Amino acid sequence: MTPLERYLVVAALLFGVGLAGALTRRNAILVLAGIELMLTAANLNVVAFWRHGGHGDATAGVMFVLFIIAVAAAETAVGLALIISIYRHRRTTHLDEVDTLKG
Amino acid sequence: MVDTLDQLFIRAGRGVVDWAPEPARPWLAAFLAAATITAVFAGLFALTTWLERKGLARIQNRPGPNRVGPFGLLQPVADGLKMLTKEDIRPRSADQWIHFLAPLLKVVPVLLAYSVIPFGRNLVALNLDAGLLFFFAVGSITEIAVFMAGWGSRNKYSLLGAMRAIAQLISYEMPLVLSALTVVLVTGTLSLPAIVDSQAGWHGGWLARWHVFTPWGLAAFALFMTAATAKTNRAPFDLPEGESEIIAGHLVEYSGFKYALFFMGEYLSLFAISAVGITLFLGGWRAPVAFLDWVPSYAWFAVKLLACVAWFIWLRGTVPRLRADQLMNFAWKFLLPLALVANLAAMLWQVTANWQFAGATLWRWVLVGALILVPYQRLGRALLGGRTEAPRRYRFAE
Amino acid sequence: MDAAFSIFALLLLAGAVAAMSLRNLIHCALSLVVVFFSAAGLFLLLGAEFLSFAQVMVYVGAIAILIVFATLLTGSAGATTGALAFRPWLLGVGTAGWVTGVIVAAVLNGRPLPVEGKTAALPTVRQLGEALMTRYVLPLEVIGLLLTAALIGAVVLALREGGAGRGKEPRP
Amino acid sequence: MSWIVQQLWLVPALPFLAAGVLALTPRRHRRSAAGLAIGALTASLVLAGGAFAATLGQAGPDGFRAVVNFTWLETGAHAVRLGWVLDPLGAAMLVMVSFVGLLIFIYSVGYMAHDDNFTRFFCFLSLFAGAMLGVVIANSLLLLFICWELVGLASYLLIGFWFQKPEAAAAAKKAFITTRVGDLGLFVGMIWLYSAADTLVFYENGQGCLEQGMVTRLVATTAVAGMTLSTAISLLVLLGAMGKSGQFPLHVWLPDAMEGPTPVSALIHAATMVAAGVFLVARMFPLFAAQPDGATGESPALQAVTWLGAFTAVFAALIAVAQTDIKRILAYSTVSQLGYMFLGLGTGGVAVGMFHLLTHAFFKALLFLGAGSVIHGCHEEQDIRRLGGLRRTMPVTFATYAVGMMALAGVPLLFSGFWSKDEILHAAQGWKPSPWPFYLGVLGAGLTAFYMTRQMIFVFFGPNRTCARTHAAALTPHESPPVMTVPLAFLAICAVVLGFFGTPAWPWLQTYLEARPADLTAFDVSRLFAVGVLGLMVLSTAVVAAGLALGWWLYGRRPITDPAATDALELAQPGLFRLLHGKFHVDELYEATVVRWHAAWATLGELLDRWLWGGVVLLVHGLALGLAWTSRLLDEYVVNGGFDTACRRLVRGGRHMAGLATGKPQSYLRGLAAATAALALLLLWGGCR
Repeated sequence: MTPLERYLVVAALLFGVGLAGALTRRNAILVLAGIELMLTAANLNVVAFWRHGGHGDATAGVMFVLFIIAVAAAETAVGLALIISIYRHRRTTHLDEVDTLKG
Repeated sequence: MVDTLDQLFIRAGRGVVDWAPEPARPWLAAFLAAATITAVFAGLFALTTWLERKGLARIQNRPGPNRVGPFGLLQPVADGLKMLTKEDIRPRSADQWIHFLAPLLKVVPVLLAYSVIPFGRNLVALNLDAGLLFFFAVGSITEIAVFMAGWGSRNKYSLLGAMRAIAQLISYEMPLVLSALTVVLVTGTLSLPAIVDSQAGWHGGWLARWHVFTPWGLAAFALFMTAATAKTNRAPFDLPEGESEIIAGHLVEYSGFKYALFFMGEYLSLFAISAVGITLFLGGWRAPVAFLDWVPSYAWFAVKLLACVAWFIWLRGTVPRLRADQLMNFAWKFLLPLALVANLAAMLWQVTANWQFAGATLWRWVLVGALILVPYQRLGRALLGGRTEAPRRYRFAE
Repeated sequence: MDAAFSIFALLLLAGAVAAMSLRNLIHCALSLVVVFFSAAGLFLLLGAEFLSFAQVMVYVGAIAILIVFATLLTGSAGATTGALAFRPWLLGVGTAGWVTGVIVAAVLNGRPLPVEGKTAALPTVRQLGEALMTRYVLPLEVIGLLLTAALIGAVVLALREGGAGRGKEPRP
Repeated sequence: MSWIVQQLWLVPALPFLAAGVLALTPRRHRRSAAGLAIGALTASLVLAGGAFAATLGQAGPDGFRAVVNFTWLETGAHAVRLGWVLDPLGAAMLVMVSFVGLLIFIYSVGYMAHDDNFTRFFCFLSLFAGAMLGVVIANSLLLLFICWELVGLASYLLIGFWFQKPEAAAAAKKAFITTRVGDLGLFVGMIWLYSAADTLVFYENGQGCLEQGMVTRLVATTAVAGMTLSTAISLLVLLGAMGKSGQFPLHVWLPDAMEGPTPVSALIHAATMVAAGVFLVARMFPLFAAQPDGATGESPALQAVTWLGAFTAVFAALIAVAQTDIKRILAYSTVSQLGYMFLGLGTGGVAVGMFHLLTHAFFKALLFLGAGSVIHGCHEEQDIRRLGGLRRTMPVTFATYAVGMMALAGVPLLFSGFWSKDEILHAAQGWKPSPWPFYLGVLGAGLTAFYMTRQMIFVFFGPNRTCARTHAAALTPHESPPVMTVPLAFLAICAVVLGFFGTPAWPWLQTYLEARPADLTAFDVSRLFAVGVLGLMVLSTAVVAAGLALGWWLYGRRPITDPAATDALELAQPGLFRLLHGKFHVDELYEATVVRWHAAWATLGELLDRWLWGGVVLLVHGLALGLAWTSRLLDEYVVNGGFDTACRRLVRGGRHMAGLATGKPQSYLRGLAAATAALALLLLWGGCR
């Protein structure tokens, strides 16, 4: 396996774990954590490709990940604020109980 | 001669490393560096505990520890022994893992932080390109440690203390980083040795070109030091451990060696943050005046470090503790805006750098000074919220 | 070099699995910290030094704390939350497995990239700064705006609306 | 243009006005109604007299003629003009109609005394008088036609006055319909004339349709079947005249019209209305007499008139011989005399025809009114076999009736009938195309004398047979009151006096009507003894004497006493008598042909209507209904059904799809992940390998 593929496989596994967590855990916060994991996996992929995937624009990979990190931070902040306000209204953070948008 | 003395440790280190076989050489070098740093600063920790107790005592007009060893010098050893032999209580309902890991996470990051600080001319463990960023990144781990401590001990008061401590740490991280940013703005680099080099040269041939001797530098240094004291939960900002508040805050359930570790972590972070302060503003290991340049770089660094420690101890002895909301308001409504102003001042200083006409530096000083002082006065007034201080009535202790 | 990679990879996956499967939420949050650290480590291995410090600072310093605070605020700290009922759990894990399988398959027998090999020079912080200030100045401004908006949004959302939530005992 | 001509329109207008007012007055104002009607007619009579006097004075080149025209209807380029004319022909008729009408109005005051619809009767009478006067003065064929129709209407109303009696109603309908047939001919003629001459006004300083310029133009063009246009139009007009004057084919309504009250019969079916046809032919005479300039001999139209008149005269006279109803005998006698008038017009021209018309009007009115007083006296008894012996009981009626009878029969010298009939026979004798009209005329004269004597004997001589009626107690006939006998006397006097105006010795009337050369106007007895004239007078006297003798011989010698006794003539000629008594079965003929044919057409129409149109309607109805049904069914099951089921299925599908939206974010995420993975799979190992 080339070094690139090693990183990609690790990132894929991390992504899978993150997705599994997001899909199975009942608590909203953990779903958010799962999403964070997936984002980190993506970052890992980007950097791996930046590092091993041919010389491309020297700073592109880093820039990309920087912005992903910034967006992830903003997303988490807003997500958690939402979860807290949902908790305040519904007194619960269990996702399967917050399903008023049911069809 | 001066140079050999200056580079003494480096040459010794390199000698030891050369002795080792090739593949292990980087490992040995790393180990060597780590070992010396830990040893030196652990020693300094012990010294500081003594120094602090003596200092406070003298401030409070009492002798301080003088029983153990001459002038109480062995007091730290005594304390250490006490800590080691004390029973290490762990609350039953505590969360073992988190409770146990908390002190570790408190100390390790700080030690990591030391790797980037240049103690002397090319006497730096790790010359990282983004050294300053590394320092702050590692610094932010302490919040996790505080939380783990507070939460791990499954104690309502420890949790409250932890929450307050984390709030304080986060609030003061912003001004700390922003004031450090002013220096980065001017020097244009994040690596600490480069920042020290940027402070080379002498004003008028004799005075060092330290950043602190520039208006924005002075302001930024003051901000940095205030934020630093808050970051390390010391002196006026030692709300979490303040005895009058929730006794030891998140350290309530800790005793014995874990408590000692916490204590050591605290002092180490004190040294680390003042070291960075020195590198950023006080010219790191550079001599203040030209003619004293012959003194070895690490010596100058040590002197400055001790000066800072003394300052903190002095501060602890004199300034009253802040209330929680005052703490917060001070951070968000005073320090943060001022830090931004300091950035602005630094930019203005840079922009006006090429003024050639006579008295340019004076005008620049006046201009930048005004730019800093006016917001300082306004924000201060706003912070007071219109309450004027009552005339101070001294009542001497009877 | 492989040792460091394997350590970090192991730490990463273990942390992730722990984060997603532990019963106690705080433990999950803390295992998240481990994941972020090991990711930072991997970034270091990949030579993106500035990134790893940024990762540590942002994720460990901010996001982990946020998550922990959120768990505390929503009263689910002490609670032990189980996974979903069996069927959805199986479905979830199944889908995740399916997705991972596809990606790994793609990676393993995908065509090798035309140019293999490390990028020559690692960008210094100065180069990153210049790139940020020249080529990526627009994204930088937008990110600034985004973060401000997120900040204000989060604050408004999380503000206590006139004590509506008070009174009732929060369920675990 | 004297004042009288300007105000001539008042003559018909006054009776019309009276009719209008009478129509509105309630029934109980009987006296004032009669007064109003009679007053209006006397006013008209005075005006007519004035007009007559005006025409006497100024004899124009072709006699006096004064015209007043006005535009009645303006339609774009065309303008319909109406107007009235005063000329000797019109003036004479005006005086005759209003004088006779007045006498009959006075007579009917007495006759209708018991009737409770008194005012209504006088209203109709005034209406009739107005219409008749309108016909006389009309200067436009259109105005004439309008008044002609009003006259027809009035006759219908008057015949059917006692509408309670079914026969009267039927008779009125019969009269109206038969005259309408004639009027149709007149109408078509009028339209044809209008389309050809582009104007219907008779005299309009040169452009009138009867003036020389227009007539020559009409003669020039040949219409259908070789006839000239003028002849064709004249024949059509003649058809109208035949209808109104009861000539041969269209005479059937006149005898049945006797159902109406006797003054009506007198006024309408003796004097005026029936004369209207003759007047029409006289008025349109220039058209009738028009000849293409090359042709010689009589114009075809006049030949037709002559032959028609001659035949009708004999035909009606024969029927009259075998009638038993007193008024029917007089009716057929009128038909016969009208035949004579047409004969006179055809052979001798306007003057001869008009002279007989005028004289006939008086003595026929006299006879009818006499019959009326007989019926009145004998309490509505009309069958002559139940009358008889009234000579003594009704002396005045007997005397006046005798004068009338002798005038009609043509007793020489003293009575007008002789002179006017003599003029006709003289003209017929000189008629070039054929001598037969003369022979028929002579035969008719003899027959007339015979049936009048028969009637006189039956009614006035012999035993009185009225008391033989079973149910009534011996109703003694009584003389009529003076209000009825005075007009009779007046009429008797006129019947005698009028003859003297037209004798060959002093032909004043002819010169007045036709503006003959001046020398003829002087009184000269010697003309009486001219060879042709004297011979003719002797011949006609002989014929009349023969008729009288035959009548007396058959009926006078043994007057019958039993009403049921068979008629003497019947004894002699049973077959001929039955034929004549049956009126030549013309009614039955019509019944058999026209009526049945009409009935057949009606039933055909009815069948057509019921089956064909009914069928079509039914078909359409069925179609519509079927369409409605199918659309309802379609709507009910296909559209609704299909639509509803589709909607239901859609809703169910919707609900299923809604199942997808479980509200749980994780299920969404699951779906998303699975889908992207599948897509990736497809992209990587699918197409773009």
